[in-house]
Amino acid sequence: MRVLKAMLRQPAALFGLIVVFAVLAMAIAAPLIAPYDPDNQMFDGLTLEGAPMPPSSQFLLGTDTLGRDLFSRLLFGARTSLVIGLVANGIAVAVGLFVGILSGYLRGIVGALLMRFTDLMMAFPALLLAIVLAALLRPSLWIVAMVIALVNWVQVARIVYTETRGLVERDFILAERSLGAGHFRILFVHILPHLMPTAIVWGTLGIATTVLLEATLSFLGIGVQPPQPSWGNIIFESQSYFQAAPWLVFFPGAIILLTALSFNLVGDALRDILDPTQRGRG
Amino acid sequence: MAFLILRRLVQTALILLGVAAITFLLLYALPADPARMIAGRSATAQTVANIRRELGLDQPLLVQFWAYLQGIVHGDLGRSYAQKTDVGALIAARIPATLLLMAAGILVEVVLGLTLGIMAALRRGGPVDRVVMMASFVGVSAPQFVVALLLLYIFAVTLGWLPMSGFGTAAHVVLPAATLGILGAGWYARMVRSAMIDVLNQDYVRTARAKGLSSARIVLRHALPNALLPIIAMIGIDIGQFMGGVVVVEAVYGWPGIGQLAWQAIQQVDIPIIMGVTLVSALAIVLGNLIADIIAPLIDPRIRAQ
Amino acid sequence: MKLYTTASTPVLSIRDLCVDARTPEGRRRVLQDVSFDLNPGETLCIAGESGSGKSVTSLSIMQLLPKASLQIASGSIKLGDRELTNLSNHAMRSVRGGDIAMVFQEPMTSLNPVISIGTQLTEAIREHQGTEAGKAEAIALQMLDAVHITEPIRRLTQYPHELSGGMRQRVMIAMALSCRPKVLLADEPTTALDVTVQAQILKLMRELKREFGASIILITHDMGVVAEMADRVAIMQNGRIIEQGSTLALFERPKELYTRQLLAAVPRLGAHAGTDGPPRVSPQAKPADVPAPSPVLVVRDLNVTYGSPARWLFKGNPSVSAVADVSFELRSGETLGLVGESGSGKSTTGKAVLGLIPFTGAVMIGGQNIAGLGARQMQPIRRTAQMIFQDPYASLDPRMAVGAAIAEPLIIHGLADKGERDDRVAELLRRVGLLPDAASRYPHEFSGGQRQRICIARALALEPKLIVADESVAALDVSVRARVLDLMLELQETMGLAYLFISHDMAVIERMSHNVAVMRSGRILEMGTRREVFENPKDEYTRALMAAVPIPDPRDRQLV
Amino acid sequence: QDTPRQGGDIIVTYKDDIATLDPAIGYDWVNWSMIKSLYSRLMDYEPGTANLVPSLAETFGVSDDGLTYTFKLRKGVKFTNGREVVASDVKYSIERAVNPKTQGPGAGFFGSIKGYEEVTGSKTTTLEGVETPDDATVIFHLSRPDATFLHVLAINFASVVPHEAVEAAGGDFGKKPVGSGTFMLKDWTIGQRLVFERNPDYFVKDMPHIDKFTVEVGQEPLVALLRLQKGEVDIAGDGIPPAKFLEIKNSPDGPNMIVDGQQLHTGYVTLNTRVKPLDNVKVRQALNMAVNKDRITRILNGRATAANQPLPPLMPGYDKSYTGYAYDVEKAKALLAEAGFPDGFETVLYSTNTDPQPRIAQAIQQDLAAVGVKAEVRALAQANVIAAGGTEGEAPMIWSGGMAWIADFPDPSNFYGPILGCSGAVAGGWNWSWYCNPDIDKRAVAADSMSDPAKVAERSGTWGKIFTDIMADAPWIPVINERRVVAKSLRMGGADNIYIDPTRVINYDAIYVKQ
Ligand SMILES: Nc1ncnc2c1ncn2[C@@H]1O[C@H](COP(=O)(O)OP(=O)(O)OP(=O)(O)O)[C@@H](O)[C@H]1O
Ligand SMILES: Nc1ncnc2c1ncn2[C@@H]1O[C@H](COP(=O)(O)OP(=O)(O)OP(=O)(O)O)[C@@H](O)[C@H]1O
Ligand SMILES: [Mg+2]
Ligand SMILES: [Mg+2]
Repeated sequence: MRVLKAMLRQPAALFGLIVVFAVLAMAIAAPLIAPYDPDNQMFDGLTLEGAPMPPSSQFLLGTDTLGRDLFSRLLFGARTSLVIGLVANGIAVAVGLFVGILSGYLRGIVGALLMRFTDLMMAFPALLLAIVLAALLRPSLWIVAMVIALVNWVQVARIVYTETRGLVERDFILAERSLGAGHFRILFVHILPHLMPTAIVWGTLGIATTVLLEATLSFLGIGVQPPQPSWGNIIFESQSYFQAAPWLVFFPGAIILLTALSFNLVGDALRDILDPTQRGRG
Repeated sequence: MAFLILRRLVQTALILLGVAAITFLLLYALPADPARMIAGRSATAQTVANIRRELGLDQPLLVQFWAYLQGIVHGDLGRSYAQKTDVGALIAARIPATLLLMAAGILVEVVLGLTLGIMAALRRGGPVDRVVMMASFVGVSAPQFVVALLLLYIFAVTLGWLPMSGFGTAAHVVLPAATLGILGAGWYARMVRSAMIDVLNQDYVRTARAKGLSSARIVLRHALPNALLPIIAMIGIDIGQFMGGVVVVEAVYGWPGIGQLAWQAIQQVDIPIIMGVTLVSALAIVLGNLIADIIAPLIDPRIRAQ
Repeated sequence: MKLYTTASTPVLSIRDLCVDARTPEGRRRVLQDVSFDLNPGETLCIAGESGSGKSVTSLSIMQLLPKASLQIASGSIKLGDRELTNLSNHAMRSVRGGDIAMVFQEPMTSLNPVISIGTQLTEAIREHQGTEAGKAEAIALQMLDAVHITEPIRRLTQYPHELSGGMRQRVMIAMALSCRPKVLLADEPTTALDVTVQAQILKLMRELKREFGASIILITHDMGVVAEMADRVAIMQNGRIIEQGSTLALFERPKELYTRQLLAAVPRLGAHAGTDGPPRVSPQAKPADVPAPSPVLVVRDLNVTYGSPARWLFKGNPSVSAVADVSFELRSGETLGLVGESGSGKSTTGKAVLGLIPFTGAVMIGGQNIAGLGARQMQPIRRTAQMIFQDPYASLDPRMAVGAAIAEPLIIHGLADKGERDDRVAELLRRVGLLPDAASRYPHEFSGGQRQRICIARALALEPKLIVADESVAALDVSVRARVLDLMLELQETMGLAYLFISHDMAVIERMSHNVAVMRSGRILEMGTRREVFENPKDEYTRALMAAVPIPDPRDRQLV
Repeated sequence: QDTPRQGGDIIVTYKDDIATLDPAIGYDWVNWSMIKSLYSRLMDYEPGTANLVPSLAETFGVSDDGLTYTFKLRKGVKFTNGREVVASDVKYSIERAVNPKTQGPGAGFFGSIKGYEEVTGSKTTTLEGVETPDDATVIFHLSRPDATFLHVLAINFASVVPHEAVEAAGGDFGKKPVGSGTFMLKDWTIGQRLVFERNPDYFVKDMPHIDKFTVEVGQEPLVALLRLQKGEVDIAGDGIPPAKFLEIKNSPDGPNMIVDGQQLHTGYVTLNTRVKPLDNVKVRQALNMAVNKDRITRILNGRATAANQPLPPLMPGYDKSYTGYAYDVEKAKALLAEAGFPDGFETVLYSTNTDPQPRIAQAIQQDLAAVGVKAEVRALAQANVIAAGGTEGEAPMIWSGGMAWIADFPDPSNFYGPILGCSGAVAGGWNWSWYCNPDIDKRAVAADSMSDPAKVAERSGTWGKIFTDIMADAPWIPVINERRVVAKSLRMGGADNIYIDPTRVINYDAIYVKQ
């Protein structure tokens, strides 16, 4: 409650909060809001020559190259993309934090092994994994989410590892040890909060990149399949049309940007409120 | 230390072996038959069988893998199925372009990211900070293909300042590097900003100011190194990723890098090329990380070299 | 006061300075109408209660207040006839370091951890004097010599974490003095120094004053130093200057109650001559059964070597032996005072004894050898043995509120449930002289002395059997210090606590210790009961140490 | 049209790297036309047409039983290494193409030559059926009449190569090609460019017209087009991406830059006859009626025409009178109900993943949904789709776009065997409908045996009937005949059909620069 009140006092955070809720509401209420069936390739959605229609009163945000209403597709696409941007990306950041912090903290064999494992995962061609999975499994949103989580955690782990190595040498960690704090406590109560800014950066920038990555992976066949919309695949399918039909790139791009940015604003504000030592850090 | 490096080299070899094994296994599991891809649609079943036999694809997995490993030990990455030529040569031909783009891309991205990140941190909460933050989100959420084409359109087609495509002169590298830089700088800017804000609050920065040092020196010499650790790690990551090729940017600017080779090979299930590229980029990633690990204690002397 | 200003125009003139702290609960006044002048060639000492605003005053002069939390609300600060409060950042640059130099209170966090000592020293010299690298290095070396650091050439390539607390402090002083500033702001510059070095530093400051006509503002809680150095004294309490005047006048005719208390509380060396143990604080409490049958701490042939990490491939600094063949015993209810030169290995001994750094030799706590124990096996031992670190700021998690930090040990060892915990924290804060509202604030919002008390409270929370207290009252003003020391003694009496008490303040050691060990260069030179060591020092160094203690009487200056 | 002029250097771009220029191996549409120009073969086509003409051969004769072909070689033709082309080179080249060691995909084309099995079975390396009595004569003995044999001798796999160059290249002949064609390879910078220069000694005067063409690879089609508009590039080999098509077409220079021509192509959906419920012919017919092909051509900006039979209109044997299954939703529903699926069913439609294929698949998906058939679209990389198609019982429907059938040579038989015949309905085969009608197979063999040149028309008719009869079983939904679109710079001259040559895509021999 206190947190919420504090949040409402900051205009930026308030803006972020509103957008976040709006996007969530859009995703949930898509069937109610959407003016058209998102998959309907409408006859009047294409010009006679087969070009998509620009935004108009009939099609608020224009149509895509199959004559489908872009606005409706964006609404429904929010469902897919939020799962990717929040769940998959969230898991990636969480796992990355966990592994990175452990390998940066633990000395000896276990730490080294963990880090080498991370190196291995990193060196491993993600695209190939995606293709093999695509061929072996029935493509689905959850598989692509899994693959994204699988691929993205390693980088977070790398960064966190390096930062942790710096943190463990700070004197207050020594002080904690002298108090008898266990590894668990040192890691999660004392080191983790220092990594929050990094987590916020990766967590929020990651929303944008994973949403786009989903499109690439779906293109290779492991993710959502046409005609199911996602913000990423709307952009991806039409990116070469950015001159002929700029709205097909601009609107989904803007909504991805806005969503990531809003989560970032909320994240920054939350951390400022919960941890007033470093106001504005993020 | 020499011992440490030796140990890391051995570990590197093991990681590469692991990568090779997993990749091989995955390719084996891939339900796409390279022989059939080569043979095309008109080939008879017998032609396909012949090709398969000649490629050794009828052998058990382990035999194939063993043969592959033996080749690697002798510096032989095998022959491409589709191009019927030495994979080593194919990759080697593309290494210079890849290295150049990697270096230039990372340079742009780091310089841009550091500058913007520092500016934002120094003017935290102000308009500069907001603009930088916004810009980094735009950079990160922008589709690569569109950004690349847009830059090309503006600077090569409309203004005609730079060549549109190709590889060779210094002018050629500008646009691809700029694209990569713009797309990646957002990450650096955000990370730097975040780390710098923390550092700028530290007492030792206050000390530096009390000494009357110039702002530039305070920021660059006193604050920045303390904020650099995650940045070094990120550069390490980028080295690896760029070495694996950057498909979209290479494609748009006709850059003869590894990315295009890899992408084509994946579509053709050209296993020797996929394996070769994977190993090269894995090597780059591991080396990138190794370098980051070695540099970390140099930047922060408190960290003990492991 | 006007009397002074007529003689010559003051170098520094402060009028009605008010500083506010911004807190979630609103503004809080930290400085209220502070006014004083500093005349050319004058030494002004600011003394006063811990947390009274001494450091904030000096930071205000430097225009270095942390913008986010502290702000000048009103008032003026004039350097000559330049108003500093509205000076541009750029113009301020030439003032800082060149005109006014500052020595900060916390040397660990005030030095950049990733830049070598040499660079940190030379850069200011080069900045303000425009000398080239080689010459600047020569000056730096000269300054390191002047502050009596051992092996100055090696120090140039070392990093702050490789130096002892006192060495860092001396580096800070060297840094400030190197540019021969007009005004030197020294915030507890000799706090972490042993008395012999302290004497030398004070002498250096006087020389600076004499040779260059510099003026000095010296913030200290050590009335001995005040008596030794000050031309004039200002006493602060609760953000105000409650009294100021010439040193002699103030020492002899203190007007304010607080000033009188302050002077009364000053410990004097030799005050406890002729007695064995420290004075009883709570005579009504029943004495713990001393001596205990078995020692709490036994140290045998302790050796610690710091191998400095290799910089690149093969090159690395040779390893340093910081502690060599140290052996001693400590029984419950007893205090072993550890004194000695700065850098002699006191802190290292303290850390090794608690198994915080690798060592060789045997350390038994409560009969158990802790050599090679893992974190889990150490856990029960940690419950009984605690450390108060020399640098309080660095040893507090900057992201943890102070209340939580103090409650930490209770949580770790599962000692109190949530409700109890808050009460315990409040109680501990109260006992070290802090307000309960401190619990919700963060370390950076406190003064140096307040942080030190927070660390003491944290160590006491567990009611351990053994405490290693590393310079743990150094930053406290005498009145608070007396209170804290009394608290520690009381706990010792009632619970049989044993202290390994590291300090350079001979008076404090005398007050606290049963036994005293004198260290130098990693070895124990001399060890015995307090009486033996203080009244009949055998070693030359010990004698020098005793002689160097400043005497809190301005008539009795030794250094002039 | 202006007359061809000699001279000029041009630049051609492609996205993909050139895999190989070895004629025994190269088998994709990009290197196909380059190989054509690097080498010569006994037979070839008149530029821009499907008319066979002797090339390296001066004359040829066919025995009455259609089992012996005799060729007389042209005199004085030289490989670009300076040696004269002799009969044994022809024999060597074809044996090389058949030899399993070469790993060539085209071996099967030579299946009618005597001794073929022995060579592919690695029993010997020489083809018994190829005889070279002297340096100027090659005689082929066939084991069965083969009406397509002259076409076979005109495809790339029959290109004549000098054995010494092959041996000298040590397995890298594909990168160091030597032939006797119109052009020779001057330089190859891997991943960047290939430079072809005219062969000054080519045996036809004034062929080719241009002096040099440089192929720049790794060029994104969109960028290639921008470069073309700026005049940096002369031919954008990958054509015009859909995103740019309307813009270029409607630009003032559009008509002069776009070459839009028919090719031997049919885009179809395979209906897997071994997967329920597509095993029911009524269902397959119903699906044929459900697809709105006109809408699909509109999505393609009019770059295709609706198809109703497997053969494309340009192919001999195309039945103009055949109307196929007209688009009729009601009738389709009725047929489905008749087949026992009044409420439709669920199935899967595979497609490759490059634009515009997934879009076409989605259009088909929507059409099917209108008759109650819920098809899940699975857009995958080409290799995965091919793998799924070749696995029995795996892929119910595949949209062929992106892997579509473009004929190796302009003969209707080329549209049957691997993709509709029983021999293709095997694991790993390309007959993704798994349609196998022994009766039709027999008729196909018979038609292919009509090798008498006099019976050409009759043979085409027979083939045409075969395909329309197949349509009664409806193993495919023929959807569109896509036209090929090439973009060229304004200075390029030549008729449209040499930019979209039915047998070789771009005919580098015939194109020319205007001034
Ligand atoms: N950044 C800050 N935010 C809020 N309050 C602060 C901050 N820094 C200091 N204070 C408060 O201001 C008051 C004065 O602090 P200051 O550091 O000047 O004390 P001091 O006189 O130097 O004490 P000490 O002798 O203990 O160092 C203290 O009550 C302290 O808690
Ligand atoms: N991490 C380290 N690496 C290398 N040398 C170190 C390190 N820490 C301390 N030293 C060195 O060990 C010696 C003893 O240091 P220690 O901190 O124990 O001194 P001290 O007696 O506590 O001095 P002070 O009174 O100044 O705090 C010093 O010479 C110091 O330079
Ligand atoms: Mg202070
Ligand atoms: Mg110490």
